[in-house]
Amino acid sequence: MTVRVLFFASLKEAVGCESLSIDLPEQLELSAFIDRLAEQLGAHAHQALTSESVRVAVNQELRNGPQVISDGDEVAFLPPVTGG
Amino acid sequence: MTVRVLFFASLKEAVGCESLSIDLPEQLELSAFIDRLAEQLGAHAHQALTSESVRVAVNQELRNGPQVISDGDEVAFLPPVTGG
Amino acid sequence: MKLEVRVQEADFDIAAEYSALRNRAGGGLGAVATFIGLVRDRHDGDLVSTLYLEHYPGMTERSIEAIATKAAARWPLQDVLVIHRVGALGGAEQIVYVQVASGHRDAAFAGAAFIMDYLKTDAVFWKREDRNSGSRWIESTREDLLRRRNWDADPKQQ
Amino acid sequence: MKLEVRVQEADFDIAAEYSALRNRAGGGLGAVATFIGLVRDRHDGDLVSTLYLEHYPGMTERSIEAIATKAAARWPLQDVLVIHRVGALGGAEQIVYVQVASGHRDAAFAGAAFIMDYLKTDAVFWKREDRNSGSRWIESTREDLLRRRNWDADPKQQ
Repeated sequence: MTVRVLFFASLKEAVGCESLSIDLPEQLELSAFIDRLAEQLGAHAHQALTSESVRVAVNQELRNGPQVISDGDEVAFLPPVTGG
Repeated sequence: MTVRVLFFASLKEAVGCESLSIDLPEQLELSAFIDRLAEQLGAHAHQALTSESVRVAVNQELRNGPQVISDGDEVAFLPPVTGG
Repeated sequence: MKLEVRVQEADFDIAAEYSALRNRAGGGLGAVATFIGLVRDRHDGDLVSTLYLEHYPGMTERSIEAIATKAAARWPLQDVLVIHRVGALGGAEQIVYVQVASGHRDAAFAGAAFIMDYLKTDAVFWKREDRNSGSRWIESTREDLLRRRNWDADPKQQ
Repeated sequence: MKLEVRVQEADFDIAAEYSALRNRAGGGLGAVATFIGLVRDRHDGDLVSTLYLEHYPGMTERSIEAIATKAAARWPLQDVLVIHRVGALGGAEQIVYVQVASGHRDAAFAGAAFIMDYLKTDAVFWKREDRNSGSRWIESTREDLLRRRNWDADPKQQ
């Protein structure tokens, strides 16, 4: 299964990547998914992506509760928005 | 002495006149001046011009207190403004 | 502060006014709030064929300048333009334009809203509505007077 | 209500937008309130050479539509247009345009001010300021958050 991942603004700079596609053997819970991402991007990415101020959108919907990442999902990591 | 007189909006229709120049032998207090105007315009004008809602501007300044009308003055009778 | 008031029969072109504002302000502009009033073609379901506005040249302009000056004393406004039309206006025609520039959006919005509220009660205009059912001079509405009184009562309202 | 949101790199032409509004509304328009935000060329006295705006295509548009829909639930709005630019913007450039049409001026003013206040806190944008002294991502100001909270606290505020 393939998942598309996006990083925005300061987070993009922190993890050193704008977007990536990742192949997973199976569905993963969000925290396990972030662990898997950090293996690829480095330990600094783990810290950045699990910061309390970072919100996660799956398929462009902000998530609050537990979240399973599945095939074809678009997962975006958003630093606090600045507004228009 | 000559005084220029203007009537606006509904008051213009009530007195049947838009503007006039009036020659006076001497300065007049406002109420005497209105009496003099009514001689020219008719009794209905007296009632219209002394209505409580009518304001008088002399040389484009609204008057509150007693007012003497003098040579060269522009006297305007204003019904309540509607605003823009 | 730059302040300009125009009372005219001719229609106005908001694009030209906004463009002139940007030219004279250079890079210092942060926020521009504008308001355009248009003649509604209906009133209580009745077709309004013409709205007729009368003014007192000189005094009317000064009554509007006084309103804009009051707004500028209350909020940091950079540039205020008020254009008001007079004469016979048909349905859908533009009647009033207020353009307020400030460094900050709340000052621009508050200034424009304040000017419109005071225009409705204090500006020296008389309006006549010519409908199917006849012609009548309009009076300020109670609503307009209350709205103006709100600004008077609460000098901190923004 | 007609609602349109555009997020684009290109500049916008307020004259064309206003003219399109008048064409589609016909004679039914009474009041149009607009707001134009421009990039200030200075911040705390420091020259801002470029403001850079990033967005999340799709999600950003929907975040703005949600704000406009909230405004339309609160006031009787006829037509709402929001244009927001993204990418690199220089000093004095236009950045945001809000155009709200209503039958009544207070609804038009309140709708436009409400949309701007929520845009400042809730719209999905990230801004970076590139100054002489370096580059930094901006955060929402405390002032902006308080201003939005005022609307939440007082549903009757107009």
